[in-house]
Amino acid sequence: MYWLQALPVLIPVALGMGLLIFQPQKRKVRNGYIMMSVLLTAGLSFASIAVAAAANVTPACTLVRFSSEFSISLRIDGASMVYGAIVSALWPLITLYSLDYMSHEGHENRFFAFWIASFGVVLGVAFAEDFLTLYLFYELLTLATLPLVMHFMDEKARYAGRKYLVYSLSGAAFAFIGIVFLLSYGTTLDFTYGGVLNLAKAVGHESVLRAVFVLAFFGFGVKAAIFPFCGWLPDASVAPTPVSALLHAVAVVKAGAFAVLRLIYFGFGADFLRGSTAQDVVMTAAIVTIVYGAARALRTPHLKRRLAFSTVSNLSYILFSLTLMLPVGLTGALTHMVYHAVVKITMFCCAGAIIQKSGREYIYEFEGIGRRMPVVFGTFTVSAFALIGLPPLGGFAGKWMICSAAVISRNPLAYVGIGALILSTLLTTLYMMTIFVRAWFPVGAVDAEALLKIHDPGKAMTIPLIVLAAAGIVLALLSSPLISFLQAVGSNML
Amino acid sequence: MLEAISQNRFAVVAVILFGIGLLNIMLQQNLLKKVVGFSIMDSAVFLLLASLGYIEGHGAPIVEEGSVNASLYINPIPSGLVLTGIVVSVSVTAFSLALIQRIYRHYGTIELRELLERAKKEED
Amino acid sequence: MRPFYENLPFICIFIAIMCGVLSAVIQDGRKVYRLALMMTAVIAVLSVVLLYFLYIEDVSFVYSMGRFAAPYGNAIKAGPLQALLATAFAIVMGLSLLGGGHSLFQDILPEKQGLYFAVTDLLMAGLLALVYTNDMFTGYVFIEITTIAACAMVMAKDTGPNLIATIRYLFMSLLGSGLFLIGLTLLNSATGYLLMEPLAKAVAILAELGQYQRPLVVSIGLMVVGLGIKGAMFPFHLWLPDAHGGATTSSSAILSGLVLKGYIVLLITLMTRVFGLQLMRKVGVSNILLTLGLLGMIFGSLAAMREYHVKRMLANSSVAQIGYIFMGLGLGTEAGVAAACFHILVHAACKPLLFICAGRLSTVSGHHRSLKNLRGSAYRDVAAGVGFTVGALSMIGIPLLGGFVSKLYLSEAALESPFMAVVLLTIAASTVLNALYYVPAILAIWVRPAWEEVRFIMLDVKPEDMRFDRLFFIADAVFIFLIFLLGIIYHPILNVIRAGIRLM
Amino acid sequence: MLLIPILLPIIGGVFVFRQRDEKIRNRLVLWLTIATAAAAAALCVLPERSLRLMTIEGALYLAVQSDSLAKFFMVLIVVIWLPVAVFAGAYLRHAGRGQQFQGFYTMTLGVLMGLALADNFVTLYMFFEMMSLLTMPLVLHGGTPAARRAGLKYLGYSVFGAGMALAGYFFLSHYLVDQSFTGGGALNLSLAAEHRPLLLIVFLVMMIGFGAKAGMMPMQAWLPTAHPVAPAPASAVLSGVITKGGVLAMIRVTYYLFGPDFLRGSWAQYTLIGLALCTVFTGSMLALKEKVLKKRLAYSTISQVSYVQFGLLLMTPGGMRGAFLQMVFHALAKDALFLAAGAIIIATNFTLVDQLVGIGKRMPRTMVCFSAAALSIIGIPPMSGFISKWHLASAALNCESRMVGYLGMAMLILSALMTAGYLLPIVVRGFFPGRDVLVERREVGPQMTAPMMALGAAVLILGLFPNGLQAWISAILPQIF
Repeated sequence: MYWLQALPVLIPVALGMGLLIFQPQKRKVRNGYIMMSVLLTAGLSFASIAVAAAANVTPACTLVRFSSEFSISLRIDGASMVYGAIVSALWPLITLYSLDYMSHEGHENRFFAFWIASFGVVLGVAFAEDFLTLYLFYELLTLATLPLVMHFMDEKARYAGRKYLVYSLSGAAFAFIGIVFLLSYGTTLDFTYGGVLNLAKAVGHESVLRAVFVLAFFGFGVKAAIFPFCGWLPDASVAPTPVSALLHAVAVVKAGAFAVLRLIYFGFGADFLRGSTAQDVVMTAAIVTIVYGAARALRTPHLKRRLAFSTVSNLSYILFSLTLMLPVGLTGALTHMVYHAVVKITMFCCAGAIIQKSGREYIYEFEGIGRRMPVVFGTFTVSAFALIGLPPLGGFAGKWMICSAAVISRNPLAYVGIGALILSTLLTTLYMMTIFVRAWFPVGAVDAEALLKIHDPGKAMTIPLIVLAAAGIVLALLSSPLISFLQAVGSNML
Repeated sequence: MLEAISQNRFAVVAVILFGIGLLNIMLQQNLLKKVVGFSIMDSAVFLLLASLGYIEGHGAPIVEEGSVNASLYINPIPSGLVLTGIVVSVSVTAFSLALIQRIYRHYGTIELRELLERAKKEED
Repeated sequence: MRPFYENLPFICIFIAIMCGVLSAVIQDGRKVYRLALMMTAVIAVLSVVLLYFLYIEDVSFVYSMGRFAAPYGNAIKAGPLQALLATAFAIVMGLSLLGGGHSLFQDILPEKQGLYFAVTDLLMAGLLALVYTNDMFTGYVFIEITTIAACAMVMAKDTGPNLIATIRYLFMSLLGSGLFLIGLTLLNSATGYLLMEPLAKAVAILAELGQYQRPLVVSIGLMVVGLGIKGAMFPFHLWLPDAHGGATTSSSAILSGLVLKGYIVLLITLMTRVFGLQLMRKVGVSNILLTLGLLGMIFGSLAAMREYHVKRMLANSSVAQIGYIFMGLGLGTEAGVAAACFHILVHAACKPLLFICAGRLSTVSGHHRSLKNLRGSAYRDVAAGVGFTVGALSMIGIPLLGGFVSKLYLSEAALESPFMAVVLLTIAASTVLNALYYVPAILAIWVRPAWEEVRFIMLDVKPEDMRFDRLFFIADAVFIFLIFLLGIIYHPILNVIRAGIRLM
Repeated sequence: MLLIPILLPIIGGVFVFRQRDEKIRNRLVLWLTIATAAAAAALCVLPERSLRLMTIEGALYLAVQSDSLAKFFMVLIVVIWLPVAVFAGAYLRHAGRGQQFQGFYTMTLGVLMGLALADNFVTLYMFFEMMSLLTMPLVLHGGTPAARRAGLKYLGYSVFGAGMALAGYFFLSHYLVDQSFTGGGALNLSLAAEHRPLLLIVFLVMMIGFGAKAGMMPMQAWLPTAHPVAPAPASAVLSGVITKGGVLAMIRVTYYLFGPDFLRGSWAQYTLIGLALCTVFTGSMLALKEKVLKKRLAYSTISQVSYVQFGLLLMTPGGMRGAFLQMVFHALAKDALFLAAGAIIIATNFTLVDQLVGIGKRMPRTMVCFSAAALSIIGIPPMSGFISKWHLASAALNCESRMVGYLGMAMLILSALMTAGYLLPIVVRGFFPGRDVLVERREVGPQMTAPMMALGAAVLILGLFPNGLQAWISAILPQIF
């Protein structure tokens, strides 16, 4: 049954290419094809996850074998399950949303072709068994998502796309160095909980290896928008909203975080890094990013850019938790990964609906439109509270896990990190509040007839919104079993 | 001092010639003169080679029928090399001369600097 | 009785020369074209056979020409590596001719076409000889032959700039071969040999006794520099962009795909067979190579970033890629040399592909060559667009493509070197730089511009240019296949290379 | 059963939002408040009970329980809430945007109930944040840019304060035997003893964080900004109840998590006492110099609530008793004052103190209540304020550290004098304008005066017969220590 793992990776790529080749012109046909393929992929990925979960030890499924040491092969372990499940759960919903959304944007065949293909690639990142595979899909992800970012093909889009590409590829180039070192100082390239370093061989080279780790961390961190390499993310928000929602809030950026996770816990090994200067460096970077992102978000009037900056900040929650180099840190990171994914994607979808229905992109234009779009702003408000971390909503659980992990680590720098988290909570509250205070409690005279034109979008958009918001709440209510599962993953007890 | 020079006089001369040739290639703007420089350089090398192979008082390595006494002859390999080298350099020279001729037809000058300017003009 | 396959290398060279002579006689372009293609095919097949036997029996042999036995006379030596390279060269040569054929017959005057193919055949012979030779002087002679042939290929499309590019190319390479000759002479005077084995022995003895140190070092230096000039090593690469950028498509493909490699292969032979890597390291030539290679990797890419003219961009990127190779050699270890050899193959597969695709794209865009006029041209010939993309991605080093593997092994080889940090960082940096100019190029060809611009360009596209070019398509497909082959099934190839270096 | 007082107003609030007709709405709000009050009362008479809502993770869960403190607060809250609700109904006829205000007002009540009933820190934190978020619309109700700025400032201070407390709890939770509140502290003392310095810092951070809500320095700045712009009922509940919410949180932290025995005599305690006294003084000081009536009242709130903190930080039963009394009496009196100020604004649009010359002749009823409350705040017998101040003073005197005792005493007297200084002139000049300014009576309607008078009466009556309250408090105290 383990060949099953290969299907969700390969099939969507093929299906996407198919869409490029057939170029269906009828909307019904196209939408049917798209939904069918996305659902099929999601189903397959869930099936393979279930198979992997059922078996106590899952052998790898090798796609290409170069040599005894190198191969492109897939295996589903705990972390893969979490990430893969997030992606596979969200993708169909956003596809439904974007079917309606993109009908106004044109070039749908090209868009959805790459959209479906990148689904497969992301699953490839999730299911990768060794660093080579990870690297391959990581690069492919960059290339597959580029056309989505540059969808409008105007000057801004091209600039953003180029920036995105250059940042990601450069990052990968530095991560590559790390992989080479793992190759020569490690026992194997396959992910092994606790690290693959061959300590006998590494003796005497610790400092070099740690330096290389920092290099690779920042290399992968580029996709996770770590300061100072977070410049591409806000610019990439010129992309159509579904892209910003799914790729730049979940798939791509989380892929960066996921790669960092692999690098720390399954590559160099947490024990090898804990307490070293390397740890301090990367942790400092994460802390700085947390505050920086939130502060920039507060100062950014453009809605999607503001959300992007908030993503920057929240991603660094995850990175910060990862850099604690503790199993609990891993758990915290995964928890926040899950909740932030759901919450942020909801907010982006709301943003898309607002922009499309009201044509207003800047916060100061939102005076009083909350009353006109109750569904959108209702869901937006709920997710905003979740993001702020209001118990029992999701954000709080993530923050809780991260901070208690930080306390357990007994690392003074981590205490600073807690402070940063609290500070960013304040900033988050402010930059979220300013949005819907304007929307709900308008100040001064708002021109009513302009408002009258604005209204909630159609079902195809509102249903995903409501489902997503509801999913966020449900996940929060089910947090106890979820988190115990994540703890099992974090300590590799699966 | 003089001893040394007179002993390997060939080498000295060769070096001098090589220098002349090299300077020509480097400094001359006229393509023809560059080519001349090349042939000077080559001949310097050949001179050196030939002198290396030459042994005082031995004859040319042409074997008559009968006894072959290697001690009578000079070392044949360098001479062979020189011959081949001469052929090569002649052909190269011929080729470059032809090329220069074409260029002259095309531009009416063989001053490298001008040519480069012209070429740049044509490019854009 | 020696096994038959020992004759194959000689036969190959012989065939090439014969074809050259024949085509000089036949004169008719089309026929000669087919002849050349067949020649490359035959040579490829023979070399594959040779490779098979040599690799299976894991031997290399010396085959002395003429009646003189070693140590006199001149000989060729063939091992797995040589056979492999010969195969690759033949295949690439054939494909480049195939891919560039269309524009070839447009660019070159009909009466010159026969000569052009005669020259290519001779070039083939020269390359094979450079690969197989076991004797310094033969090496020198064929260097000259290759040089002349290469110049002829550049000037074949005789526009003014081309002629000038040719003359500069010619002068630079003459300088190079002159230096090589001096070095050769010095070496010969110091040792008295020309065949490589006895030469190697003599050199080893000298190095051991410490006699004639200075002449030895000087001659090594001269040879390396001489070959470096011809192989477009960093500071001596200025002639390359014009020569390769200006020539007709298949010329550029062959020049940057093969000719440069010919000289570098000879250099590798010298390093491994004659001087020995240890000596190279001892006299510090390796470090010089390393430094120049690294500089080349950076500056080549920087130059390429400034280029708007697509073929010149590709030419400049060859400088960078050659830098990778010299860097690998400069590491002065078996692993480094192996990686360098592999990168020779990779670059020999990617760069011609890029050139023929670029040529095709500019053909379907009315022979415009600046990137901004090529906007959206990929849609006019999708095969070319795909080919260009694949080649470029391989150059950037995306996994599953050849470029990634060579980069991987170069970096791994770099780990033993004392300059590990510098080398790795440079590799990363140059990857970024590659991305910086290849990616915009890819975007440019795939992004549809406004219709007005397109129409403006389409004005001077002749209908027969737009027709589907079967030959090009075949070449394109095969090249892409090769790149994936190098990217995926690289392990046996590396084994061959390692065996070859062992049996050098 | 425990959830009724929480959910009833919150769900009811939604209907209030949708209810357009004003009369029905006011009645709805009133009935909801009364129902909640009834539920709260029922909880008070019933024995303690607790209920676990959901588990977030391991030891981290949401739960509510009705211990004595919770009961006390619920009563306090509803007692204040009812009259203000009545007043608000009338007031909003002038202020406008009734639906919004009433809705949030009702929901806030539910959240406050939850705050009182919270069983562990996380639940407390949850309701605390919700309180901040729900009361913000009350503050920015005016709909002017200034109001919005004030609202965001208020929110920022509260959230940051809560955040500091939360950060503290991240550490604290590792040293607790039992996450839920337990009188006398839930610390695992053996473990805590090792990390005493860390824990003391944590204590300081948490108290300062919650202190923001209670208007303690250094984070008191939101009060004077928020009160003037907010409508009178809003400011009334803000300074009457919401600040007490902060105090409640501080009590929970001090007595139910750390426990007085662990803290008593520590530098953290003295630092906080210093802060509290400092706030008492500065508050009165600023109030003295303030010209805008509502701002002056806000400053007075700052100083008065810090009395409470002083009391509870003494960590003696006497201090707690004083704190409780002060809480109740200040709530009553200050609400009366704010309602009066609101009434004045409605009637005359006077906001500055100097405009109030002869106001007593115009609005006798209002001013009577005002003066009664003012006297109580100053602490003049027989008004109730006197009793609480008396208890505080005596507690201060038999605090084991003499220095703190005398300092506290001095502060109390000083600020009492200053309080007199900033409240009496209003009363005096209100009733006895020097030269005879012609004034026509313009009293506000009974719907507004009645609540005021009720509160004023309560101030007086509780001053005369404090025994019942005293008895209740003394019933609570042993469960705290």
